[in-house]
Formats: sequence, C-alpha cells, structure tokens
Amino acid sequence: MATLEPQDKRIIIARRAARELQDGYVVNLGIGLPTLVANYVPEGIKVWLHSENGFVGLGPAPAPGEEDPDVVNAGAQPASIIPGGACFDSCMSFAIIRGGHLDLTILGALEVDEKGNLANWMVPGRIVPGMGGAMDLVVGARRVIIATEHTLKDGSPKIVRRCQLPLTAAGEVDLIITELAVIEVTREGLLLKEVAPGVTPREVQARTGASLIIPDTVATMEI
Amino acid sequence: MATLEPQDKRIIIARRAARELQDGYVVNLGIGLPTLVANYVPEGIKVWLHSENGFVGLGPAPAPGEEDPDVVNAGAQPASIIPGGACFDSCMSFAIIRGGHLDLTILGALEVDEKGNLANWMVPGRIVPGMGGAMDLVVGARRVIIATEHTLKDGSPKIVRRCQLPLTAAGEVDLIITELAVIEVTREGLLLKEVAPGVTPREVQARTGASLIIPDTVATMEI
Amino acid sequence: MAIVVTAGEAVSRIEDGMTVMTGGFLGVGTPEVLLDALVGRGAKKLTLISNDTAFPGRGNGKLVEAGCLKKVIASHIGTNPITQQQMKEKILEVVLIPQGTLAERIRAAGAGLGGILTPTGVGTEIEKEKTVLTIDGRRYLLEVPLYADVALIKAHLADEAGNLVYKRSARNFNPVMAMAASLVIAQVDRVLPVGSIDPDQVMTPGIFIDLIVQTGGEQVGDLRTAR
Amino acid sequence: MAIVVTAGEAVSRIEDGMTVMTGGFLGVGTPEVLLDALVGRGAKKLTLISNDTAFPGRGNGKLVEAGCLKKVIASHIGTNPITQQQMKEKILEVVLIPQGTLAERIRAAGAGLGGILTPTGVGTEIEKEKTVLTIDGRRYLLEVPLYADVALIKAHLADEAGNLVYKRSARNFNPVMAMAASLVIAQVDRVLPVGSIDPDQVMTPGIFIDLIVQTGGEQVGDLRTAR
Repeated sequence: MATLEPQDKRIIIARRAARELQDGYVVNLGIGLPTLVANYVPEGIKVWLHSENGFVGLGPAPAPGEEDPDVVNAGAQPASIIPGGACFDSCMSFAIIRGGHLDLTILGALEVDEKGNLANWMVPGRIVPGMGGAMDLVVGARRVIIATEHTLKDGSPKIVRRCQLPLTAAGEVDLIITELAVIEVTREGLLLKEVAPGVTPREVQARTGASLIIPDTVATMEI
Repeated sequence: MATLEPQDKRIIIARRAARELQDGYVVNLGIGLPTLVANYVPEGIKVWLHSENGFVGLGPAPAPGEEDPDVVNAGAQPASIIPGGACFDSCMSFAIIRGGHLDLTILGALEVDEKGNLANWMVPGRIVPGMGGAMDLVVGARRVIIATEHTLKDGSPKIVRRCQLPLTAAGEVDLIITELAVIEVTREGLLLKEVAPGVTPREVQARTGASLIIPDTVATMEI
Repeated sequence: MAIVVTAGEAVSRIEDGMTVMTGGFLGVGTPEVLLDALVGRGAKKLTLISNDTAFPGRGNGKLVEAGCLKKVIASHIGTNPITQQQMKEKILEVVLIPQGTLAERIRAAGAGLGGILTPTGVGTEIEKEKTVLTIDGRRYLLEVPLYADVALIKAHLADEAGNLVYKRSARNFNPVMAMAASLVIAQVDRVLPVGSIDPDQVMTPGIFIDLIVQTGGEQVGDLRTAR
Repeated sequence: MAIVVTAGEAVSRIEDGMTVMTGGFLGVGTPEVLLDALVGRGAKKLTLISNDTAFPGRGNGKLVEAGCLKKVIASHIGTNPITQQQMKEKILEVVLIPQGTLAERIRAAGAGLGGILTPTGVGTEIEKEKTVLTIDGRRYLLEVPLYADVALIKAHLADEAGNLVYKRSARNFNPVMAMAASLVIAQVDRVLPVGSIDPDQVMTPGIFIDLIVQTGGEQVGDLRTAR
C-alpha cells in the first residue's frame, strides 16, 4: 500500500464523496475536507448547496475584489449565490436542516463508530469550539456521509467500535468515505463496500478500530 | 333608563372602547362590533391594526372598484394596507399574537364571567363555527377587552358568575365594555368602573348575572 | 428544480384517501385551479388540512360540495353552511384547532420538531386528551406535528427553480404548508426564468417545491432589478 | 413607530447585568456600531445570547475583549481564542447550544411558546438535565424559550415605522431576535420614509422595533417601485 500525501488523500476522499451526489440534491457540506466536494461534482449533476448561515445556492468563492461582505459561507469566507438561490433567516435555515429537507450532508469526523455514532465537536480537556450546526445537520439530513482520513496522523483509527469522545449524534451516520475505503453503516455493523485501488480489505481492516463485515467481493473505489 | 336601538348601543360601545387605545398600540379587533372601534380612534392617536390573516397596518375598506382580491381583512372583506404596513405568513401572524406583541385585542362575547373567563366560539348542540384565531388572541394579547352588548336580546345576562358555554380562554379578560357600563375584572371580582349617562349602578347590577363590586363613586362613561 | 406541469398532471399524483393541505384564508391565496382539477379528477376520501372551508363554490368549499372529503382539520368552518351540514349528517368528520396552533403544528412538521408547547387552549375543551406541561409556572398544551401527503399552495410568482413570491394577505398558510408535505404543488400566476427573483425576495425557497402549475395571470417585470 | 436615535442614546438603555442578544453569524450581520457604543459605555456583567463570539476585534469579539460579559450562550466559540481563554480562566461562563436549537429557543420566546421538542442532541451530552419526551416512537429534547432584555440587531434598510429589510447572509439571527427581547434596537444602513418599503418586502415588521440607529451607508432607491 503506497503512502499518500495528506493533500492527495483529501482529493481522493472528496472525489469519491462527490460521486454520491444526485441531480437536484440539496446538500450541506461541512467545513474543511467536505467543502472540497463542491470542486468534484460530476458532470450533468446539479446540486443545491445549503449554507447554514442562511441561504441555498452557495456558489464558488468570488474573484478577488468582487467579495460582498454580506455573502459568506458558514465558515465566514467570501462566497457567492448562484442564480435560483434564496436567502432566509437562521430559523428557516435550521428548519430546512432538521425537517429532513436536506438530501445529504457530508461532514468530517473525529471518531465514527459501528453504530453510526459520530463525534466531531469537542475533545474534553482540550478547547471546546462548540457544535455550531453540526448536531442539527447529523440528526436532520436524510443521509449522512462522513468524509474523513482513515486514521489520525499517528495511524490510530478514527473508525472505532465505540466513540470515546462526546457524541455529535447517535446512530445517524450512513456511509463513511476515506482514502482507503467506502464503508456502509448497517444494522449488522460496518460493511466494507469498496477499497481504494491497490488496497486490500485486510489492509483496511488493519487500520480500522472496529470489525468490518467483508463480503466475498469488494468493489474498487472509482476515483 | 332609556331604551337604545341596537345600532346606537353598538356605537356607544365602540366609541368607549376606542378610548382605551393609546398612541403606537398594536391592536387586533375582532369581527363584528369590535371592528367598529376603528371608526372612533381618538384624534392624535395612531394605532397599528393587526389582521390575523397576515399583516399589520390594516386600513379602511377601499372605494368600490379599488378592491385588491389579495388584500382582505380577517373576515375576508376587501381592505387596505396603510403606509408602513407589513405582510407576513400565518406563523408570524400568530407569533405576534401569542408572543405578547399585541398591546390589546378587543373581542365580542357570548358570555364573560367574574373570573375573566370568556366564551365566544361555540354553542353546543347548535352549529360550531370554530374558534379561528380567537383562542390565540385572548391568550396572547397583553390586554383583552370585551366589547359587547350588556345582555342578550331577551334581556338575559352575558356577564355571568360562571360561563356555561365552552370557554375560549380561562381568566384572560381584563375589561368589559357594554352600552351600560365599564367593568374591570379584578382578583376580587367584577369592579364597576363607569356607568353610562343616566344609568345607575343598581340598574347595571340588575342586568348582570354576577355580583358587581360597586365603589362609593362610579364615574360616568365618556362617549 | 421544480417541474412545470398542467393542473391535471399535478393532481394525478394525488390518490384517494391521502391527506392534503391547501393554502388560503377564506379563499384568499387558495390554489383554485388545483382544487378545480382535483374535483374534476373525482378525488375521494381525502383528509383536508386547511385554515377553513371558505364559502360554497369557492376555495375548499368546492372540495366539500363535490364530496371529495372524509375529514377536515381546520380552525373555522363557520363561513360554509355545506361543511356544517355534512358534519351534522356525519358524512364529514371535522376537527377544529385554534388557528395559531394549526400554523405551529404544520410548522413543527416542516421544521422537524416533535411538537410545540402553546398556552392557547389551556383551560378549555381543547385541553382534553392533550398532555399539559408546566414551564416556569405556566401551563402549556403539547401539540404535535401535522404532516400531509400533498400540499397545494398558491403563490404569485415562481422562478424555474421553484422559488416563490406571494402577494399581500394571499400569503397566509402557503409558506408553512410548503414545508410540511411529501409532495408540494404550487399554483402560480407566472413562472419566470431562474435568477429572475432576487434571493432576498424569495419567500419560499425552491427546494421545497416539486411541481408548478402556471395559470397565466398578470405580466410582471424582471425582479432582478427590483432593488 | 420606531424612534431614530444615536448609538449612544440607544445603548444608554442597556444596564449592567442585563441579558443581551446580538444578531450576526461570525461577525456578518452584526450591529458593530451598537457594540462599539456598548463597549464605549463600559458595560459590565452582561449575559450575551448570540450564535458565536466572532473573531478578536470583530462583532461580539469586542464585547469579550472589553470584559463586558459574564456569560455567553452561543453555538460556537471556536473562532475566538480570547473567549476560550476567558472560559478557561473562569472569567466567562460559556453555555453551548446547537445552532438550530438556539434559533428555535429564541423563536419560542418571541412566538409565545412554552418550548419546543427537538431531536437534536438526543443521545449526546446535550441530553443531560433535559426532559426527554417520546412522540410517535421518536425521542425529543424539550427545549425552553430564551428571552433577552435587549436585542441588538442589524438590518440594511428601515422605514420610519421600523420595518426592516436584510441583505443576503447578513439576515441570520436578526429577525428572530427582534421578536424575543423587551427592548429591540436596530442598527441600519439607512432609514427611509414610511411607506418606502413594499409591505411584501418587509422582513421584520416595524411593530417589533423600538429604536433605530442609522449609520449612513449606501444610498438606496424608493422600494415602493420595486415590483
């Protein structure tokens, strides 16, 4: 198994996650790696990106000098609104999230476990940034995909049997996409659906902190 | 005590009720008699009339031929919106009502009692029209004034010891204005505040189904 | 992206026995063309969620008269004697809900809330069979979400992305119902190209709208120039 | 009818120890001029209800740095290391609330609801010390209203009746906060004569607004001609 640079890993994950998008989907992309997914939307697919600070129709960053201080994404970075976009207040924004009107959210993780539990908002004893909109997103979106590097930098697993960190939400994660594999959260446990080119199921299992259900044939990730 | 024509009674009640308005008040007037109050707003007083079907700034009926089918009052009659008015949806309309943002509502009554209970939405065994927005209005407005004829046509009292009809709301009425008297609902009971010109407290009591607290001096209604 | 269809195509998606929300307040802001099509299709045994049943021959009154309904959930039926007659004859079940509670229950469904606590109805018949909770010494009724299979709403303008703009008191229950149904069909006076409505002027985001039925209506300018 | 005042006059109504809501999301849509005036007045021991504490030197960050706050109720403080430092040193109490729950709790206060049931936070630390209710087999947390003594909000335009229009993502928490405080002060770029804003374009009705502070800002046309 070749060693990938962090930036390569992120691109692989974002590209594979983008393949989960369907035409017409309303999607919220978390800050960080998930934001990259917007760069790899497959051709012929149009999605409506929801920005929880108050609009749908999030577009690309404006050219330098073209920024509108009132148009920012949920990370307060300059953004744009595509034609057909719509602005609203925070109550409506979270009604959209909580009410099941997002087809999909793609978020990062500190830990994710075999029950579909997610931890991505705090590390006790260290600084607590706050959950922002993450708890609502994970509970509210129809489908929750975790897009994350497979392990921490020291190689310790982020995909575990039980999350040790405080949860963002319980039992809401549907799919996990890493640079090594695509893993589905099922009632029976974590089902290995795809492995990256050149990676064996056994290698994925070795880097995972929970038992994977490994079918006889596992597809290769298209990236 | 002179006998008044129904129309005269209604005008007396509406005029006296209008004296409860204060400058800048946000007010919802019920359908029927309370609607007449808008015709007697004292000079120098500007109020914002709230129409529960979705706007503040209810204005007078438009001239014939000037009607806009999309601008009606809560009784579906052609209406107008004064400059400075604002439209909104039903959730906002009732957030305004329930959230204590109405300074005053003036409503009619089938029965009102010494505990401030009000019944004005149904008569069992007869037709049930539905409560519409009345239950929200009585609970939500900061001040609830009942503007009603003192008795039914047969002379039986509408102001009673205990409402017999199903309640619209419990203990929310603050003041009762009739063609005979102004009566305040207090913890101790119904306090006679004013009597109509030429009417004695004793006459008011005789036409009232609950005991009135009658102070030594009772003011005369200015109408 | 909402799809523009005919009224007939739109209502063909509505099956007998479904729960249908309709926007409007006493027939103002009601999608009359969709209701006509629904009557024309001979719909049966619908449960209607709406503020009222308007008047005979108008708005929801059409559904009542045509015998499309088995149940009405509304705040008021006093303006329609046919509704009252059908209720008396037990052809029609009528459930009355305070108007603000009706709005909030629909909103709860659309906003993913499990319910709301309202002071409205405390100490009245409405309280019966409801859970009462005391918060900070005040009593509230627990009111649960109201969902529908289909919402039929009326707006003035749409763009091709389904963004909607309402006019005056014709807004009423339309925006909240657009959030609370599995299938949302909007009757609009006119459909404009995507991007014609300034994002700040959108009253219902297009992501809520599945089908649009355009009825013609008045000509309007390009709203991009509106501010 | 809202009254137009200076920022200094406006914030003179805010007493030490009060609970203050401020609109804005990471400093966008924040009433900076009102915050500057509040810092200038030397306000102390305020409880802040806001989405976040923005960044050092910007938005609510100014209140943090100036030591105006004893408590922060927010969804996120991760962008402001000074907030985190004060929290660590126990100078500042920080209560974290999921963003959607924060919005709904403020709305509940403004809309006269005793609370709302949300699925957000079920099975997490947020659940601790909360009442959990099961509706239709799903668990929800009971979340109660959040009121403030004062709301400081930011809009683009006002008319002299206090009607407000916001721009783009600068809307965020401003409209809901305008409904949930005893005193509501709006900082606006420009005040127009009454009637200049089409009633359909009003985003916050003027009845919610007590005081307006105009900061100048860009010129705008007459919105009556907007449609």
